[in-house]
Amino acid sequence: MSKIGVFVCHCGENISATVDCAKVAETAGTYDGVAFSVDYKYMCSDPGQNIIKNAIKEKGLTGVVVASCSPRMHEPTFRKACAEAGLNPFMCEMANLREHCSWVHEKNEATTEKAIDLVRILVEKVKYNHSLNEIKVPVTKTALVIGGGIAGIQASLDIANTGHKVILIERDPSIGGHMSQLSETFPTLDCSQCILTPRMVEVAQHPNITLYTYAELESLEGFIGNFKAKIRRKSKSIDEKLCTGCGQCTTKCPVKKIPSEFNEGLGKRTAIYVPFPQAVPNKPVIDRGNCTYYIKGKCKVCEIVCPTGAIRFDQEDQIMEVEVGAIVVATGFTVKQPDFFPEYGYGKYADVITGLQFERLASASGPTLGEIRRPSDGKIPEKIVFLACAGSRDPAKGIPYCSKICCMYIAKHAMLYQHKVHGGKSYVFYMDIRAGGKQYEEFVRRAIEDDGVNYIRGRVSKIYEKNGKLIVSGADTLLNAMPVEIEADMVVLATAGVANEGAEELAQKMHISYDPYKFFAEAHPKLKPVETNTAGIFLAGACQAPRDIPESVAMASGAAVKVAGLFSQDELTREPIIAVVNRQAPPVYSSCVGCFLCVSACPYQAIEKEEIKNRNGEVIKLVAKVNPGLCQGCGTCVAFCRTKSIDIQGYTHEQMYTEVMALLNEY
Amino acid sequence: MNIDKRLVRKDSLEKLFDILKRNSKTIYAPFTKNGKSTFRDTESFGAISTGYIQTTESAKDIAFPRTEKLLDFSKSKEGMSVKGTDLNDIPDVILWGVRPCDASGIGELSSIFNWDYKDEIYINRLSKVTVFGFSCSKSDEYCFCTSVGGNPGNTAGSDILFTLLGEEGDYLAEIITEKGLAVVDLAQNLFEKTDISGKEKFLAELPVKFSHEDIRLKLDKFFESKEWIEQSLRCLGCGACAYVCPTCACFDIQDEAHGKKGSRVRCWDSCGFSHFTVHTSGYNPRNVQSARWRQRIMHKFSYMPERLSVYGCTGCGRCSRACPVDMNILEHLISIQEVTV
Amino acid sequence: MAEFEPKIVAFVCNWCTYAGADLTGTSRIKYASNVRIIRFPCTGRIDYMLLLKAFDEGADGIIVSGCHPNDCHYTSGNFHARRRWIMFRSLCDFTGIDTERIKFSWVSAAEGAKWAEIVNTTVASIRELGPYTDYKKVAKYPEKEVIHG
Amino acid sequence: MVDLIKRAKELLESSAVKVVIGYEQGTGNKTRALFVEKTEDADKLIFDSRCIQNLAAYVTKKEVKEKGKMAIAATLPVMRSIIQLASEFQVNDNNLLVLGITPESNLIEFANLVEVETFVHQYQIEIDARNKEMLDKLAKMTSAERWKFWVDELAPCFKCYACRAACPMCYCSRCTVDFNQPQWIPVPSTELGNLEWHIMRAMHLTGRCIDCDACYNACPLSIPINLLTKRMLVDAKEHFGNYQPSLKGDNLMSTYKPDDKENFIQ
Repeated sequence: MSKIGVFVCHCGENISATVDCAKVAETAGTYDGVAFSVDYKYMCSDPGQNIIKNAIKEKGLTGVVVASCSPRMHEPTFRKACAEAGLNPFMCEMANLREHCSWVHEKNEATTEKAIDLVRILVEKVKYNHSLNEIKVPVTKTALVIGGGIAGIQASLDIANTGHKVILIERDPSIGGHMSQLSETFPTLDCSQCILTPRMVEVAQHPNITLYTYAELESLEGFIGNFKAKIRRKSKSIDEKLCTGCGQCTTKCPVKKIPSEFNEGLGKRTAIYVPFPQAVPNKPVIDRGNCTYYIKGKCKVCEIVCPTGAIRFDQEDQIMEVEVGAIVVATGFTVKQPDFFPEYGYGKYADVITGLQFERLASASGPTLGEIRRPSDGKIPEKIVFLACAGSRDPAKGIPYCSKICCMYIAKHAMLYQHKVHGGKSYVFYMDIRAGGKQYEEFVRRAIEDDGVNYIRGRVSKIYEKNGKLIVSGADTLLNAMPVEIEADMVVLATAGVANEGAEELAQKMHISYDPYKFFAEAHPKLKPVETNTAGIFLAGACQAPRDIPESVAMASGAAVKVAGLFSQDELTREPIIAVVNRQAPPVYSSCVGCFLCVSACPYQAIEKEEIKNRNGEVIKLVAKVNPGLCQGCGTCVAFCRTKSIDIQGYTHEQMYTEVMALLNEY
Repeated sequence: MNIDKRLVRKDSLEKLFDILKRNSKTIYAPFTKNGKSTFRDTESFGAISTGYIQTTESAKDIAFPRTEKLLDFSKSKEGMSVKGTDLNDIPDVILWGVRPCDASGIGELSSIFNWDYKDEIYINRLSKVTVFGFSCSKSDEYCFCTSVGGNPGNTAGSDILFTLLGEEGDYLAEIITEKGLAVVDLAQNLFEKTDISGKEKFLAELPVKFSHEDIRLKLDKFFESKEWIEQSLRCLGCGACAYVCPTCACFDIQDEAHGKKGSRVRCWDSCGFSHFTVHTSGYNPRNVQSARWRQRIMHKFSYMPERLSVYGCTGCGRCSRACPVDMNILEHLISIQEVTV
Repeated sequence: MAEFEPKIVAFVCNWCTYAGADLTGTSRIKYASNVRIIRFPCTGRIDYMLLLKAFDEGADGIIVSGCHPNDCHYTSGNFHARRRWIMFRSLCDFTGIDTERIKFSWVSAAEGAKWAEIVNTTVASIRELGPYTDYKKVAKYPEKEVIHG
Repeated sequence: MVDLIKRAKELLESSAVKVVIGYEQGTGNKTRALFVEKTEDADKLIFDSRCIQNLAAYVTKKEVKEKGKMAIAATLPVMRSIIQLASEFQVNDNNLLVLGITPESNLIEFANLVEVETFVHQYQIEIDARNKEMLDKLAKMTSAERWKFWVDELAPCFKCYACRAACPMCYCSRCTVDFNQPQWIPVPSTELGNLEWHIMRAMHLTGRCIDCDACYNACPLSIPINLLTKRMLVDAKEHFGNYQPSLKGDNLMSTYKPDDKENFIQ
């Protein structure tokens, strides 16, 4: 027989102003199984909690209903109080008399009646509560970081520096990401490579970091603390142990006209190549799609010139499996290519380029060694136009959001141009200048005021060529939409930052959610910006939304702290509000019939197949089993199961059924 | 009492119906819906189905309803109070149009409800029922009453048995019981005196197809036979046979609580269901359909004769007609008789 | 005769609508007191059989509410629920269960005012429809002893 | 069906299968299931237009399954059921061989269930004219009329569960009605309980029912319960597009699309 205690809180006058708390307590006292019932001014106060604790001890309560505020407010408080008095915390339920009753209704009998009903529902429910114990899950203290851009680098270093192992995978031949392509960085104009390269080297040399470049995530199984990741190490066609990175092969490779990805197509590379001089690791890979040997079956020049015999034409992709406890996803972003903008004539006009291409032109290590020369004829442009919001903030283009970084880098580009091309004229077409950030606004003002960049508020409708000039035709909205035409030598489009191609598939592999633009979704936009909805998987950098460097780094460090926090424990404890598939005595074993429709219904891939074997080890039944580490307790499977074989602790069939019964009947 | 024979004109049946209605009698008669007939509270003579060999459902509902509230209970400060069925509430009912096999089935059902425990509600319900039997002039391949001791003009169980004397003829009414006589008293002029005899020639011809005595003796040694498995492989384990059967008496009792009030309800159950014998532990002594099929036959042809001295089968053939997979009890009984142990 | 006070049961998810109703409270927005909330972890957990049970036991109306699409705390519980509701509602309609009496809504944790509005409009419309007598007539055993037929 | 008999004998003789499930002449004008384990019994196999029982109900039956590998004479509805069962892991190529009977009554043997699926997908599931008419008639009724229709139709149901037993998809060893903590569906036959049972059954069959009418054919009281599942089939098609049982197992009700359309959620 249950011995339930009911504790009705006045919450000062918050509840008692409209609810007759004494009557609620008195009525609750008449229900079967209620051994103790009382009302009190502040249940959450120390004396209030003591009333509960004493009643548990003195009356030997088997269940507690606290009728006060929302359980979202004080459930942990009262559960803890119960636990301190020796009652399993999950034997405590709360009736929400404040937010759901006293605050929203007038003082009258109906309001008190409702309060009584709310208490009765929980009294009847708690009779079906079971003592539950927190779930312990072991933790593998190795992190997987996916993506070797600045976010991935920072996260890896931060985690590694807490003493934990990190596996960093990067799909390109070198780490560094977009930051390595940048010339200078706003708002300080320090050289991007100069601040990044030491970090890259640190990654390569860190004893706790294992770096795999040219590698991608193949599949992911498991759950927080216990992931199993399969990593595809794409064949580099060289033996990295033997290769010294001498560069003979890249010098001698006869295929020299491949557009360099690192230089955004503005420079060329060979088929066996190191993407850029500071690459980490500084060892080449063979681009099989362009290598003569792989296309025509002969060449092997690199093999001939290699002094250490490191070339391996027959090398195959390797799949390796690693066990990790946490994952940081730092796969970054990409920018829309201008072929997205037919009105700006990309493809037709070589001198309409992206911001990222401009970075390469402005970079001392770039194809023009830092001189601003236009791609078509190598001339120094005398007039240059920068277009902000190329695609961004344009619902018609399907990109309603702001790409965030463009305002700042345009200011930087214009400034760099003015510094490098004396007497040159630069124009910026913008919608708004968004320069929120430390020293950001000052930076933009410097571009306008000190460096004489012409800012024109308005949009450009089209770009066309006339007499060897690019005519940029737009309107100045500050001058009553007066038409503006600029004869430019070169145009730079600040194209929208978008999710990487394949972001969706990657998210699906990891079972994390993503937004309509395929950026990965954080668990909470404000309070959980680096968490995903999948426990143990964290986000850093621009894979979540366009981010600048300081933000990416901050996010990466945030994610690293989450990982370190996770790894500070040997076991994880989780709320036991999870689904369970019933098990019965033989010969039934479970009422589950193994249709496994729950498997597709589960948002967390938490349902597995379990073989039930007899004494001879023969499989006699295949039934569903919920992995307690993965289950988050949504209960979708519960409502789905035809045989009612799955139940969810804390919200069981009996509990929910009883709540409905209790609500609508007299007790 | 001696059976009194009267003549009821063909068109007098309707008059009889109306007189009974005027005397506030509740009349349960065959009613057809979706091509299937069952006994329903009937207000007009025209609504009564005719020409059936056998109704889809038996008439046992009248004394052993499929769902029957046994008592109401409620909790209060003073404790639990229980209110049983008021037996005075049970209405007087005339059961109209029952075939002789069904009428005799009432006796078999009663033997169960009067065995070790006298089921008061059942006994009271039955005491209020006057049975109008109608002899069979037709039969079909599923009928076998003659093989289990009945016949198409059997008077057992009826209070009045009507026999149609030829296609367009009148009815011979055999007044079998005091209850029957009480009905005649209400409509004296409709029950004309007659000296007609030899109703047999108007009855369906139904040769005996097996000996139920032989089956009983055979079953004593037949428990372990493989025949049960052979026969029941296509059985799907539904309860259709039991629910249409005039003598199947298995029931379940459920307490349905709604807060502090509730009811105890009795409802039909079937030994064909796989969960019928499941123990609380999960163990199921009849865990295959063959065991359940065996139980059905053994119960009717071995256990009932042994304990109650009656057979639990009237040969009405309903179960065979109702079975979705053609489990034909007659066919299976004959093969039991033929198979060597 | 006193005005008919509908009994309405609300089946809501913990993360959005329950929290939204909390916000209604903290915002002190007043609404009709006919609704009783039953808290579920997610709309995906809400078994349609419970909705039928609510009508069985005398509810005149039902509210089912959870997170907006894409907002589900569990990513997709509400998507599963939505599909289930589409089919269940259509089956109710087909069997003559009054679908006007089952209100489905999305109320986020930020939509305290919307919750109050949902409750008020539901109470008003059920008040107009009157008690669900059609259902109640078949829901309980008849008071007087009758045999099936 | 000579081909079937011949093939059944071959399969049994070569021990490729242990039992062939087909039809035989029953009593009266009925046909019924036959389980051929001995070659000499294969001669009893028949096939004609009366053979409408959905034999797929047997492939999940314990006693039948325990015999070993089964071959089944399968008409189109039976094949559809088998594909659905396979997608729910109840049968597979190791325990079942399908001897298909085409709508033209030709025997067609499949090497595996993938081939069965391909064959089945050539045909759309179509509601027959008589039932379509009935659905239309019901659609035109008011909600209150439909309520009365169903309460009246289902009141006679005495819960013998022949519908469940005959349905290949109702293979659960513990049906929700057998669940008593809590008692979701009242055990006794009551007007409301009957309605709840049939509503629940229709929900459980949504996206799984292949419209074979086995439930209706099995009902000893001929209650048109198949209208419920038919309506679900029509609605599912309307809301989520055409569907066919598929080995992929992307069951209609256990999956979703983020852009599923509805017009009733506020």
